[in-house]
Amino acid sequence: YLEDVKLQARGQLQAAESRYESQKKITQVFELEILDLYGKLEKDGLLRKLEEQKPEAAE
Amino acid sequence: YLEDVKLQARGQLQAAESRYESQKKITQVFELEILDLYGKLEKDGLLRKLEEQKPEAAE
Amino acid sequence: MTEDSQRNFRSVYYEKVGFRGVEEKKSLEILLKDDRLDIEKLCTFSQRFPLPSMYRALVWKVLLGILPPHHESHAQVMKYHKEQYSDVLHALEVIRFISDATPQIEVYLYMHRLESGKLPRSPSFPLEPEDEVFLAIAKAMEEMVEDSVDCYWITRCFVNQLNSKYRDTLPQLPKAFEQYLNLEDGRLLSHLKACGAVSTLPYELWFKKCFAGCLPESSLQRIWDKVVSGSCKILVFVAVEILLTFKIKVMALNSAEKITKFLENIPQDSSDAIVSKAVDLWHKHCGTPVHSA
Repeated sequence: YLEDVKLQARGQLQAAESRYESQKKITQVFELEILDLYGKLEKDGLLRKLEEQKPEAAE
Repeated sequence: YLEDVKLQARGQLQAAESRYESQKKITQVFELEILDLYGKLEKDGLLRKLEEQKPEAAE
Repeated sequence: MTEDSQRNFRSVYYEKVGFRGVEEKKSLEILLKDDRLDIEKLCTFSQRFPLPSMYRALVWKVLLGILPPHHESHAQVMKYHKEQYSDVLHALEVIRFISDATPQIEVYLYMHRLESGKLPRSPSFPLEPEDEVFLAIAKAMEEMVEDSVDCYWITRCFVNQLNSKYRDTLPQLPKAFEQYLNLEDGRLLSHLKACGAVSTLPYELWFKKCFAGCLPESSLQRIWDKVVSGSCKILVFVAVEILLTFKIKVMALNSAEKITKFLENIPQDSSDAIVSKAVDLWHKHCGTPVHSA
């Protein structure tokens, strides 16, 4: 019976571990998305700055 | 002794669960961040369009 | 009773010659050798004696439920906790909520906020009173606990304990303070009342921040030993001892504002004595916890 309890406990722990792992996969996908979006925003910001500077340079 | 094994298992399980729960919270935060960044990108895009249209309107 | 006073005498002696708590340390070591730690005994020990520095973080983690009673699980559980810590820390970096320049205690606050599902939209949010408490406690904890993972977990659980276990008791401490100050020195209380200072005393600093930022950490940790192990009432006696210690100064001040300002910035050099006397006073009024065999 003791073995039974131990086995059950291990099963529960493994289930919790695997839930964590799969949640972490989701987080990682989101992380990439965030990095990507920041990249785009920065490029945009840079482009806009360049555009804003152009008229001044023309003066 | 059996109770002891159960108690020990519960201690480990709680820590594993808490690690999972915080990973879930991270996912939620990332989700909000992504929405936020998309919002900013769209605003940026819109601004740029408006700026691009200005010179045309002046012509 | 005679045994007790003898023990007290010896403790005082050790304190003087620098061997304080030699026998206490040994008896704690015996407790810590158990495969399954006896939480109740550890509580009693911490209520009664100051914890030796080298065991403080371990005992606090066990008493706050960060580590389970079973030694065998400690490594595994700490592994989970460390991962959780770095997951949350990394997440804040990803969303650019923190940078390398963010002070460590603010990092802890944002991590705590994230884990509680209360992360604000931007780091420039106005601080809530409970954030101020968290920061004050984290700042003191940083000086007491070396490892940053431990420090974060202990701070969080310490604050959570204030908000759960002690939630109903903490608001009653100002009344208890008045009551015990009256017992110890009625004239002093009358003076405070006459100045209208009773309602403006730094209760927030005393009973919400648990004296974080008021006393140096080396003395403060001896009070927090008691708070962690189940008694927030010790805080009352620390406040009473502060008043008794600076009685002459306080009696000479005659406005509530001056008294409060002085108490918020008390001289630090007598803090060790204040804590020792506060513990004695606490034992005197509330009894010494019996170390069950």
